[in-house]
Amino acid sequence: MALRSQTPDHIHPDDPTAEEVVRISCVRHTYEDGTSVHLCGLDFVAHRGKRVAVLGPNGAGKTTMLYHILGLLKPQEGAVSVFGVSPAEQWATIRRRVGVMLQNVDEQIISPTVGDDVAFSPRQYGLPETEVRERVNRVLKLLGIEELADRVPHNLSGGEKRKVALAGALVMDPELLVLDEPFEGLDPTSRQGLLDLLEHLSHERGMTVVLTTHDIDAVPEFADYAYVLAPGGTIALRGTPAEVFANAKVLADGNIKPPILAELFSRLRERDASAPEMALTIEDAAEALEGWKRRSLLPETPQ
Amino acid sequence: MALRSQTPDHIHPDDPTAEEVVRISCVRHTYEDGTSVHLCGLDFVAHRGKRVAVLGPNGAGKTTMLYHILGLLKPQEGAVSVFGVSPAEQWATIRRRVGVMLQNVDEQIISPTVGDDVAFSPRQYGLPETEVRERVNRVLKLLGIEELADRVPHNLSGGEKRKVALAGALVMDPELLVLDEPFEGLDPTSRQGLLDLLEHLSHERGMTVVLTTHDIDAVPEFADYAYVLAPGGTIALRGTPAEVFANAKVLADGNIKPPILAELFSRLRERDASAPEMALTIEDAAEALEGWKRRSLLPETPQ
Amino acid sequence: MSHIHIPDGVLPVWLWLGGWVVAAAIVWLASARSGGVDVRRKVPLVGVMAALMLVAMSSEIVPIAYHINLTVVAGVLLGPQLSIVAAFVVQVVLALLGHGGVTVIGLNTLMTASEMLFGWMLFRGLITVLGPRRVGLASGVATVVTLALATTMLVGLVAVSGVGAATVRETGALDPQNLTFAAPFSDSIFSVGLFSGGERSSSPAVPVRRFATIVYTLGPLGWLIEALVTAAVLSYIARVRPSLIFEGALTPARQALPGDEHGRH
Amino acid sequence: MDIAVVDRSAVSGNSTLHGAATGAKLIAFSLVLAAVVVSTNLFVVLTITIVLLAAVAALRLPARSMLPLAAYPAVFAAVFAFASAPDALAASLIIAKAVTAALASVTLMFTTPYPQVFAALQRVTPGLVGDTLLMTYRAIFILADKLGDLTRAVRLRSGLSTGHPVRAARATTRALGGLLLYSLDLAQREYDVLVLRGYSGRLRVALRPSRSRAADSAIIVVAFMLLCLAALWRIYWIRLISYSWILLAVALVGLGVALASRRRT
Ligand SMILES: Nc1ncnc2c1ncn2[C@@H]1O[C@H](COP(=O)(O)OP(=O)(O)OP(=O)(O)O)[C@@H](O)[C@H]1O
Ligand SMILES: Nc1ncnc2c1ncn2[C@@H]1O[C@H](COP(=O)(O)OP(=O)(O)OP(=O)(O)O)[C@@H](O)[C@H]1O
Ligand SMILES: [Mg+2]
Ligand SMILES: [Mg+2]
Repeated sequence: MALRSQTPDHIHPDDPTAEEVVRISCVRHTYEDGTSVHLCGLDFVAHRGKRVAVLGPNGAGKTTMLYHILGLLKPQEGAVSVFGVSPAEQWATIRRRVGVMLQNVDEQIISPTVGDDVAFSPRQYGLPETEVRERVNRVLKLLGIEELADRVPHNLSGGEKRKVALAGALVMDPELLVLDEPFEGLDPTSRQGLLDLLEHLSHERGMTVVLTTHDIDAVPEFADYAYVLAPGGTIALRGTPAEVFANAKVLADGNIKPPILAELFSRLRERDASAPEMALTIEDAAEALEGWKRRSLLPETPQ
Repeated sequence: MALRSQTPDHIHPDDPTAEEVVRISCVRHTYEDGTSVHLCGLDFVAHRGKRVAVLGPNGAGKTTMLYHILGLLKPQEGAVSVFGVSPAEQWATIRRRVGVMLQNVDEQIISPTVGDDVAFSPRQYGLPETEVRERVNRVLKLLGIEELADRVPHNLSGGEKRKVALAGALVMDPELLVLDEPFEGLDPTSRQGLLDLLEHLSHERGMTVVLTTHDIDAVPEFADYAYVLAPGGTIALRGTPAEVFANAKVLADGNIKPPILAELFSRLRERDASAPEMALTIEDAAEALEGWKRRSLLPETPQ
Repeated sequence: MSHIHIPDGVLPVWLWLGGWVVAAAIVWLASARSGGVDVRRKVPLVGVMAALMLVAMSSEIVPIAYHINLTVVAGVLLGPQLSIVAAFVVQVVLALLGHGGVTVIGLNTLMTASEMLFGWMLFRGLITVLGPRRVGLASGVATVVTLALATTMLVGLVAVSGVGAATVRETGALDPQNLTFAAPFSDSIFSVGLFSGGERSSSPAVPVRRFATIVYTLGPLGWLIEALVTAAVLSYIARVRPSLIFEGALTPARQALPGDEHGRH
Repeated sequence: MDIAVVDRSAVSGNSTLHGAATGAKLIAFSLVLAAVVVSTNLFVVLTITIVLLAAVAALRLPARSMLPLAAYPAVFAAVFAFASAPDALAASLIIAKAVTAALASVTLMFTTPYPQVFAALQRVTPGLVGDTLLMTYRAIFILADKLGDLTRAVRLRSGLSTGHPVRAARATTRALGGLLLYSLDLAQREYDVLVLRGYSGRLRVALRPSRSRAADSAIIVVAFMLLCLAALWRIYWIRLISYSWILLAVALVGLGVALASRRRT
C-alpha cells in the first residue's frame, strides 16, 4: 500500500520522530458527474503540532481533500490515514480527536440555539452537564461570542455563524483541527484573533491544524508548512511558506498570487537591484527596508 | 422625510451634478428576536458610476443594509431610495436595472445547469432566445467559466459557485451592482480578475457598484469611496480609501485592521521619521520606497 | 382525519363531482385574490408546509392506524386563503401516491381546507382570549376541537353517501367488536375487482351509528397525539419566529429571547 | 435525496426521452397516471410498472438513483396498506399503485429539467397554485438536503449518544425544530432570489426542440395504450380477469429484451 512508501522527504524536517497525524497518498475521487480529483504527485503529510495550509485555485480539490480526511469520501484509489486508521472506515474511533469546520458553515449547524449547538458534542459524549457548561463558556469566550449564546444560529450574520461553527469544532479540545477556508467572512480583527488562537493552540497544546485558504497574506504568519494543489488536485509543491512563495512558476500555474509583501519586494528588486531579500511579515519587512535605506547611506561608495 | 435633507456633504465631490443611485437615510431594522440594526449617523449615498465599499465588523449590519437596497427588508424607520424609488415597494420597476450577488451563494442558484441559471433573468424578462444565448456566452467568457456552462451548479466548488452567481448578476448589464462579500472564496487570481472587471464596468459603462468586503487590501485598489459601519449599524465614516484608512481610531472601533501596506508605512515612520507618506497600492508603494532610498542618497547632508 | 381514503368508483357521482366543483371554485377564488406582493411572499412558506404535510400524511403510526396531519399548524401559519391552495396541492400529490382516488380530491381538499380554517379561527379566537403567551394551550385546544368537528363532518359524509363506514379511513378505526382494524377496501372495488363477483353496490357493512361510536371513542387518542405535536411545534415557532403566527391585531408585545433583552446596539 | 442528482440526469442525459418534447412527455405522464389511477387490477398495475422499468433499462437512465426514489413512497404505502388492507393482494395493489405513480413521476423528472415541467404546469394552473407547486417541489428537496446536512454534521461532530438515549432524543427533537425553521428561511430566500432575478409567478424557459417527432408520438401512443388496457380491464374485468397474466407476461418479455439489449452493448 502507498502508505508504506515513507520516502525520506516525508520525515519531519525538524524532528524525525514526530508523529504523522494525517497522510494522503495518491488518492483519486471521481464524482458522479465524471469530475475527477487526483490528489497525487507528493504525499500530503501533517505532523503533530504543526499548522499546515493547503493552497490552490478554485476547484482544485482542496475541499475534496479535506472530505477524505474526514471520512466523508472514501478513496477510490490510494490511501488516507488519520491517527493511523482509515477515516472512511473507522471515523467513529477517531472523531473525538478531530474538530471540523466546513466551507459552508450553514451545513454544520445542528441545534436551534448557539449554546446548544456548541454543547452538542460534549453532551453526546456524555460529559456531565456542569463540565459541558464550563467548556461551552470557555470556548465562546475564547472566540469572543459569549453574547451570542442564546441566539438562533441561522439568524446570525455570516461571520458570526463561522465563529459559532469554530466554537463547535474547538469545544472538545481536538488533537486535529480541520478547517475549510476559516478566514472567509471574518472581519480583519477576528481573522487576526483566529490566527493568534491557532498559533497558541498548536504551540501550547500540540494541536495539529490543517486548513485551506485563499488568504495568501495570512499564510506566512500562520503556517509551518504549505501545500499547493494544481488544478485537478495534483499536489505540486510543499514547503515552508518562504520556500513555497519563492517558487513563482508553480504558483502562477496554480492561480496563486504571491503575498503583497512578496510582490512589493520583487517590484523593488526590479527597480533597484540592491533592494533587500523578500520578507513576509510586516515586522521583518519594515526592518529590511529600513536597513536597506540605512546601508545605502553609510559607505558613500556602494555602487 | 429624511430623503430631502440633502446636506452639502452628500453632493458628489468631483461632480456636483452626478446622479444619486442609492441613498439610505437613518434606516432602522429590528429583527424578530430583538436584534436591532440602525443604519444612521451619516447617510449612505452611491453616485452613478462609482464603486463604493462598505466595511465593518462581523454583525455590524452590512448584509442588512444591502437587503434594504434590494427591497428584501422594509425600513421600519427612515428611508431608502434606489433610482429614486423605494425598493421595498416598487422593486418590480427597478429590478431590471439591478444585479445582485448574496453572501451565501448556495441560496442563489436556481436552475439545473450553469448556463440556464445565468440565463434565468434574461428569459424571465422575455428577451429573444438568440439574445439570451449571446448574453450568457459573453458573460461566462468575461468570468472565464465557459467550461462550466453545462455543469450542475450544486456540484461546483465554493469559488466556482460564486463566479456563477456573479455571472447571473452581470448578465443583464445592470446599472447598479450589489455584491455581498464577492471576494470570499475566490482564489487570488480570480479576485484580481474580478477587481479589474469591476473597474472596467464602472469606467466604461458607468455601472455603480456597491459591495461589502472584509478584504481590506483590495479596497484601495477597488473603491472610489468607502463607508465604515460600526457595530449596531452606525455609519461612522465615509471618504476615499486614503481618507478612511487615515482614521485609525474609528477603524479600530470597527474591528478593521488597516491594509498591510498602510501598516508597513506606519511601522517605517515609527522607525524613521523621514519615511515616505502612506501609499496604498503596490506600484505606488514601490515607487515611494525607491524614491525614499534614492533621495536619502543624493544630498549627502540630509539629516 | 383530514381526508378520506376512498378508491375511485365508490362514492356517488353527485357527491364527488359536487366536491370537485366547489373545491375548484374556492381554489380559483383563493388564487385569483393573490396578486398582492404580501401573499406572494408567503408562497415559500406554503411550499414548505405543503411538503411537510405530505411527509406527515403519508407516514402512518401503525398500532393505531393514525397519521399526523399538521393541518392546524399549517392553518395557523398560512391563514385562510393560502390554506386552500396548500390543501389542494397536498391532496393532488397524495392522490397520485395512491392515498385515495382522484375523484375524491375535491372532497378531500374541502375537508383538509376546512380543518385548516377551523384550526386557524379557533386558534385566533383562543389567543385573543388567553393572550399571546399561551400558544401551546391555545393550539392544543384548537386542535382537539377542530378534529372533533372534522370527525363529525366525516360521520355526516358517511351518512350522506351511504358508503360502508369501513371504506372510510379515520382516526383509530379499530373495530371493537372483532378487534380488527377497519378495512377500507374489504367492502369495495378492490377486493371485488380482484377476486370475486361483480361491482356490488356497496351496502353499508357497518351502520352509521356504530361507525360513529368507533370514531368518537377511539378518535380522541389520535386527537391527543396531534394536539401535543401541534402545541410543541407552534410554541417553538412562537418563541423564535413570532411573526409567522402573530400579525396585525395579534401582534404581541415584542418577545425577546432570553439573552437578547440587551440587544446589540 | 439530492436534487443535484435529479438535475444532473435531467440536463446531461441523452436518451430518447431526454430528447422528446416536454409537452409530449407531460401528456404521456398524465396518461400513465390515469392508467394507474383507474386500474384496480394488480396485474395491470404491475404491467405498467414493468413497462416503465423496461423504458428505464432500455434508455439507460440512472436506475441506481431513480429506483430508491420511486420506492420511497412504498415505505409509506406499505404502512398504510398494513394498517388498512384486508388481505395481502389488496395490500400489494396499494403499494404497487404508489410505486408506479412515483416511478412515472421520477422518470419524468429525471429526463426533463424541472423548470420545463413547471413552466408547462404553470401555464394550465391558476397563478398561486402553479407557484405553490413549484415551491413545494423545491421545498421537498430543501427539507431533504437539510436533513442530509444535519445527519452529516451529527456524524462529523460526535454522533448521537448511545449511552444516553434521553440526551440523544432531546437533541434530535431540537434539531428537527431548528430544521423546520431553517428550511422556512431557505425557501423564503430562494423565492426572494427568484423574484430578485425576474420571476413573477411564471417560469419562462427556452423551448427545447424535440429531437424526433416520431419518438414523441411513440411515447404518447404507448402511454395511451396503457390507459386503454387499464380501462378495458376495469370495465370488462369479469371477462378479462382470467387473461390478466398475459399482459404481465408480455411486459416481462419486454423487460427481458430491454435488459438483454442493454447488456450486449
Ligand atoms: N458533489 C460534486 N459533484 C461533482 N463534482 C464536484 C462535487 N464537488 C466538487 N466537485 C468538483 O470537484 C472539483 C474540486 O472541488 P473542490 O470543492 O474540492 O474544490 P476546492 O479546491 O475546494 O475549490 P474552492 O477553492 O472553490 O472551494 C471541482 O471541479 C468541482 O467542480
Ligand atoms: N434573520 C435574522 N434574525 C435575527 N437577527 C439577525 C438576522 N439576520 C441578521 N441578524 C443580526 O443582525 C445583525 C447584523 O447582521 P448582518 O448580517 O447585517 O451583519 P454583517 O455586517 O453582514 O456581518 P458579516 O460580516 O458577519 O456578514 C447581527 O447582529 C445579526 O446577528
Ligand atoms: Mg473548497
Ligand atoms: Mg454579511
